[in-house]
Amino acid sequence: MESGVRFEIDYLQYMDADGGIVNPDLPDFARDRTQLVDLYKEMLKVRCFDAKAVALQRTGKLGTYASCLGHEAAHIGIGTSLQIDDVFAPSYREYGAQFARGVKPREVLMYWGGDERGNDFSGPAHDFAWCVPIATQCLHAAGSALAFKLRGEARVALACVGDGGSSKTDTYAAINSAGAYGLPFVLCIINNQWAISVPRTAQTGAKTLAQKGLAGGLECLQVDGNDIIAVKAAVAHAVKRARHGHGGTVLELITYRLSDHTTADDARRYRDDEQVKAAWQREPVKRLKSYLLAQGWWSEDEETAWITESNAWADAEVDAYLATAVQPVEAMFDYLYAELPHDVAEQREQALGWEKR
Amino acid sequence: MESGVRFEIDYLQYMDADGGIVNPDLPDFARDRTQLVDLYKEMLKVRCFDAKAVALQRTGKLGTYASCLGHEAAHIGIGTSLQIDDVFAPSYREYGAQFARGVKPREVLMYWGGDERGNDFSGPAHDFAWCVPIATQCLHAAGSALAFKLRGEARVALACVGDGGSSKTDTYAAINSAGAYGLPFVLCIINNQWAISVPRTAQTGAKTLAQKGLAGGLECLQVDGNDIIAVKAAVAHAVKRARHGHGGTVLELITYRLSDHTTADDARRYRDDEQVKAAWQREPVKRLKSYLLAQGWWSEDEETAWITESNAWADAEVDAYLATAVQPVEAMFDYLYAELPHDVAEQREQALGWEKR
Amino acid sequence: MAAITLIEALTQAMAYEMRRDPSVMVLGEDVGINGGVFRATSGLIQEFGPERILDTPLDETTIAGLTVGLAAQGMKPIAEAQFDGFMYPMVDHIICHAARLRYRTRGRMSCPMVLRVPWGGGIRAPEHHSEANEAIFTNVPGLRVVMPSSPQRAYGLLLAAIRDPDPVIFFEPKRIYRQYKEEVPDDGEALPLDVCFVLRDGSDVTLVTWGSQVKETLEAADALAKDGISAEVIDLATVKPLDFDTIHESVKKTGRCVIVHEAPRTAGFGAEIAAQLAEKAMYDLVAPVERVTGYDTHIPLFRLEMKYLPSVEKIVAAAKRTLAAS
Amino acid sequence: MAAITLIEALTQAMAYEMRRDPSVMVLGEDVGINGGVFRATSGLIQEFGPERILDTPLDETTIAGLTVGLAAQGMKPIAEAQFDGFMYPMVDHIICHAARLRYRTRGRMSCPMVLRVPWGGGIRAPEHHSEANEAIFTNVPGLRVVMPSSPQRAYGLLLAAIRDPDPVIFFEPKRIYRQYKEEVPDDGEALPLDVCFVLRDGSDVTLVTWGSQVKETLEAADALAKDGISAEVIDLATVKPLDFDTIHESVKKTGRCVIVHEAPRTAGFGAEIAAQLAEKAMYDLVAPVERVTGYDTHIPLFRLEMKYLPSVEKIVAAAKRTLAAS
Ligand SMILES: Cc1ncc(C[n+]2csc(CCOP(=O)(O)OP(=O)(O)O)c2C)c(N)n1
Ligand SMILES: Cc1ncc(C[n+]2csc(CCOP(=O)(O)OP(=O)(O)O)c2C)c(N)n1
Ligand SMILES: [Mg+2]
Ligand SMILES: [Mg+2]
Repeated sequence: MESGVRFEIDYLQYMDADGGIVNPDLPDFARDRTQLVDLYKEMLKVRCFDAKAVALQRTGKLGTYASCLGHEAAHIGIGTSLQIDDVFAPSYREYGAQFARGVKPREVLMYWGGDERGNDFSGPAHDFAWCVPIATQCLHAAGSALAFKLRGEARVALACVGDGGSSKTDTYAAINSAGAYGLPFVLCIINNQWAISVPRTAQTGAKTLAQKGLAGGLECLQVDGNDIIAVKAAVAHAVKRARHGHGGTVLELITYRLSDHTTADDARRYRDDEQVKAAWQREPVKRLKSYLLAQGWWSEDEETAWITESNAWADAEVDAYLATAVQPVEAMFDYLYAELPHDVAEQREQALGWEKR
Repeated sequence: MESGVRFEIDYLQYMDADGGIVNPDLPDFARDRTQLVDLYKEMLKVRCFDAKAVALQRTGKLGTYASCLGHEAAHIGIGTSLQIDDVFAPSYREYGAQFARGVKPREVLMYWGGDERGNDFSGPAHDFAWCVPIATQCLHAAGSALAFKLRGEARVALACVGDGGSSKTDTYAAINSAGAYGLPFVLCIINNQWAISVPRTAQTGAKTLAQKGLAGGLECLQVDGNDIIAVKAAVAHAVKRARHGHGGTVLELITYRLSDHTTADDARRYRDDEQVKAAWQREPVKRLKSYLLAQGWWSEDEETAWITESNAWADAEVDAYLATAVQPVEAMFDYLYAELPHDVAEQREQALGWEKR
Repeated sequence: MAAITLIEALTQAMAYEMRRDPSVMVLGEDVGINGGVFRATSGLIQEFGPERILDTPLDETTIAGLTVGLAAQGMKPIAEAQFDGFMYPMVDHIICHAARLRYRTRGRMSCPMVLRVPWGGGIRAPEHHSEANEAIFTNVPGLRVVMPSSPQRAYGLLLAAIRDPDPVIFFEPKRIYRQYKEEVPDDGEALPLDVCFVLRDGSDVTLVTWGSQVKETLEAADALAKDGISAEVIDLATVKPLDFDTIHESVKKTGRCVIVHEAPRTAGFGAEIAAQLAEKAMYDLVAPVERVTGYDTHIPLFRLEMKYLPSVEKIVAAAKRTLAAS
Repeated sequence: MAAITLIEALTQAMAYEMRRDPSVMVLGEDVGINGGVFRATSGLIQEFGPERILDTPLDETTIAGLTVGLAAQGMKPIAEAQFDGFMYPMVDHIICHAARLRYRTRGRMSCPMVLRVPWGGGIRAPEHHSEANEAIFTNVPGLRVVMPSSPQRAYGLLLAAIRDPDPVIFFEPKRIYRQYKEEVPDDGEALPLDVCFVLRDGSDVTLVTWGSQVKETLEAADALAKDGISAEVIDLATVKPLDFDTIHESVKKTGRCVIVHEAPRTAGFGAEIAAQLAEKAMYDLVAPVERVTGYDTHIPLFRLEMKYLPSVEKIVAAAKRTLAAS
């Protein structure tokens, strides 16, 4: 037997669960107080928003909502590593990444509140909307990357998908086509250990999710997804490679879903409290805080002030959401086609007729 | 960066293009004259059949036909490595494997001759029919393997798919589910370098097709698919692993499609004669013949006699095919459901009525 | 015997048949310990174990393809799609294989499977969780398409679907999963897969519907009765094959027909019923056929969805139009 | 100007539009150097290069998903499915995304794409190469479904489809790809995407059809004429949106309608036409509507396929039944 081709999947981490530095070869941004504090503030802010959204749902003022608790490092690491003219293709949970791109919290709430206008982002007009059919966004990102490549634009398309979504055939299709065409494509597999009730271990026999990328010849890397320094370093590197025409990357960001899957889910049916408790020890906000405190770059006073500010900001967004009037009935027709065909136009009139009764 | 998980894809070959042994550690069957000669005879026989089928199509007596020229080692190596109660899920080209399982050449001809009865195999009743929608058979094999595992049967399901088919999402789905459930599943990716006009290099950025298996945590191996000793050794090993509950394997069998894609194709539109000529130097029948001749296990006289015999056998099958009367019109209804619903039953009567005019 | 909901009746049918037939099994996303997102398989893994109640990797192509393989090799899989909007990746294996295995092999192989699909709108769910997409399958030969609308019918039809030797797409109107309870004897009695249910006799107009709209349609019949109009209400239940005879008998009596469905109007399955009326009942009809349906647009997110769906008012108005027309 | 076949007219339309609009591109299996298995893209890679004529990996999910991504980012992709029977894996991206991007984002994004699909039977092809599956898309809001039946209409409709700002499923009746030639000026003139074509005027019966059956239907009209029956022939061409007005005008005149299509009868698109007749034209009809269609079974392999398809005889017989009925 001839020995053939070898592969190695590395694991990137700078900061351990307690905020200790395990890899002193820090990237530049991590040596910069302002940048790191800004990242921390964004993480806290998203967490404030998330809590408000869950509370809104509990009081019947929002539909089903997918919490992002525990994913803050992954999401914000991604969102802050893209340029504005890059394309971001989220699944349905990456608010932190989207806020960094200009999407408004009220838009998140409108979407989960049953109003399509939530998808008419204030952020980049070319970013994809939330994508409920799991993993299909991966191919939209690959198609976007193909458009950029064909037009010779130095833009990158980045998609997020879950550990569950890594089993979905669309994920493979995106990986394979990105490799076949050498596309400026980055896939972040956000491995939060659960796909509703199905644990990561039941999704696949693959040792890592990063190695899914080998099936398409992409670069692959596992990353501590609760370590924002590692996330940002990895994403920035992958985005740079992609932008310079060196091809696609699959990053597995390892984190944990600290919340229920959505507000419609009850995770106690299927997972151990012990596991969740242990995960809280590794969560991303606490660890960066420890690091910042240790560096003397942050204080409890600043924390309190910032939380107050963030809550006020989230409250204002909630108010804006709650104040949004429902769309008129014709809205269900007016965005279907650029020009409404005669048969649907007739039905639009009928629908208006029922309104007038 | 911590270094993480490593993978290695090996390449298996015993016999080089001239029939020289490059790996003296031969498996037992390859040291046995009878067994090796039998394999050679099967390869020649299939080649005789294939030529007849192409000729039939050229004279208008067959529909589109997919030739297996050049794939004999791969197909026969697979077919002779399964047990009869294993399940074989072919694509549409693996006649050699099927003959070994009892499928009759006349059945191949009936299928390509526009008669569904070709799929009512004389071979194992549980084998899947030819599968035109690329790669879907991979999941049927995985589902079969799941049935075996659930029922505790020591049976294996083996699917073939092409280099083109390795890009198809179903292939990934089969690999991933086989790994997730630890199924007795073997996938043979028959890499004949072409998917109609699209070369292997355009299908994927992956260095090997074997490594597709890494995405699901399966064993992976590249094999010289023109070396029947290597094919049989690899398939037998994978089947044994599967049968003993040690999980699934992806084998990439590297060969070359010496013919047009099908009789409806004209490969001169898209590929170099030079490449084809070079491939003829590596083809499987010639190399095994050289080896057998060198061993003194085979002679030109035996060759001539065997070709005569094989042609007679193929002719008899062709005759049986040509003598098959067309199915009656009701055949298009009678196998649709176990019991025909009233509405379709009515249409069956109408169809019979049109026949009687 | 306690009264149970529609979804409990489904669980009861699956449990009954799994006890009776060891080849019956369940697979899908979250069907195991979680009991399915709607809890249809709740308790089954405890009774039948993880070999017969299988969580799958998150891929609908996988579920459909494995199901075909399982069914071809002697199992009777009940696959679950988590929501209507997620079944599209299954379409390929269903149309190319499930519906064709028997036909393709001249009866050598077959595909006895059920695909359960929580179906339709009206539960304030997110995008892609509210689709009425039965029309995708009604033009496909080799399939059966079933949609129950009461606990009893759910039990009897699901038993029949599991026992049927051919593939059945079993749509479950999720809006009425827990709408009301009914006594459902666990007697293993299946219902026929090709007979409609006449839920209410009437003489002036025939209302034909299926799935969650059965409730609105029965309420419309009540409202019409108050105005002295006698409406016959038919629950299609077995969409494919269509039991047109039952509808025709009714229309012979009433001369009028209103078809109510949740899917978009154009080329919804209502069209087939109206077409058969135009072919076979033209001389029975005293008024044009009416369809009350979803509009030809996507069902909106939930703030607007009730304006999209058929309603009692719309059904009543259509019925009255048929009376005014003649 | 030389006369060209339907498929050459398609090539001409693509080339015209690619010259005019740099965002137009082609992707699919074997569309490059091979020019597609039917040669629809023959010569395009030579003129436009491999950046605009892209061979894809062998996966229809990939083609559909990339197409949505391309279209969302300002390209105008023309995707090719190699055969009708291979488009099912595309259904998910088409229904969940192509048909919804504009709706979902309130117009922020859109999906200007064309999916070209060689369609239908009658060419003695292998299994899965002969399917008439347009009904899958006709109940899906947000799509347009088009099917040309002559070189001129193929040119004008494909141009319109490419220019249309929304997704168009463009079915190409492969049986008539090379049936006859016709002069097709390369003038860039598109045809409307919502108007039927009256191919022949008549007063006794309206024959409505689309795709390859246009030939049989015109021949049936000839045969009927010999018996003194004047048949009007309508080529639907734009299946969705349905131009019912043109059909209705004709039926007002003839009082009779025969709908001819290749797909299985039940819930084929013919049902929608018959349904609208039952709703809007009941007082115009003097005879029951007739449908001449494929049977509700899979189109058989080629030794039997012609017995499956509609035929001149079947159309003539149906037309005569409508005359006998009144
Ligand atoms: C195609 C499809 N199938 C099923 C679902 C239902 N569903 C929504 S989220 C989810 C689990 C997703 O898990 P994962 O990919 O790990 O992402 P996470 O929710 O953990 O972020 C499932 C099954 C869906 N949205 N789409
Ligand atoms: C789903 C699907 N798409 C397209 C085709 C048309 N088609 C038939 S064979 C083929 C190429 C297959 O190439 P490969 O997988 O390498 O197998 P090979 O023919 O070389 O054995 C294509 C595109 C098909 N049969 N099924
Ligand atoms: Mg997850
Ligand atoms: Mg090949």
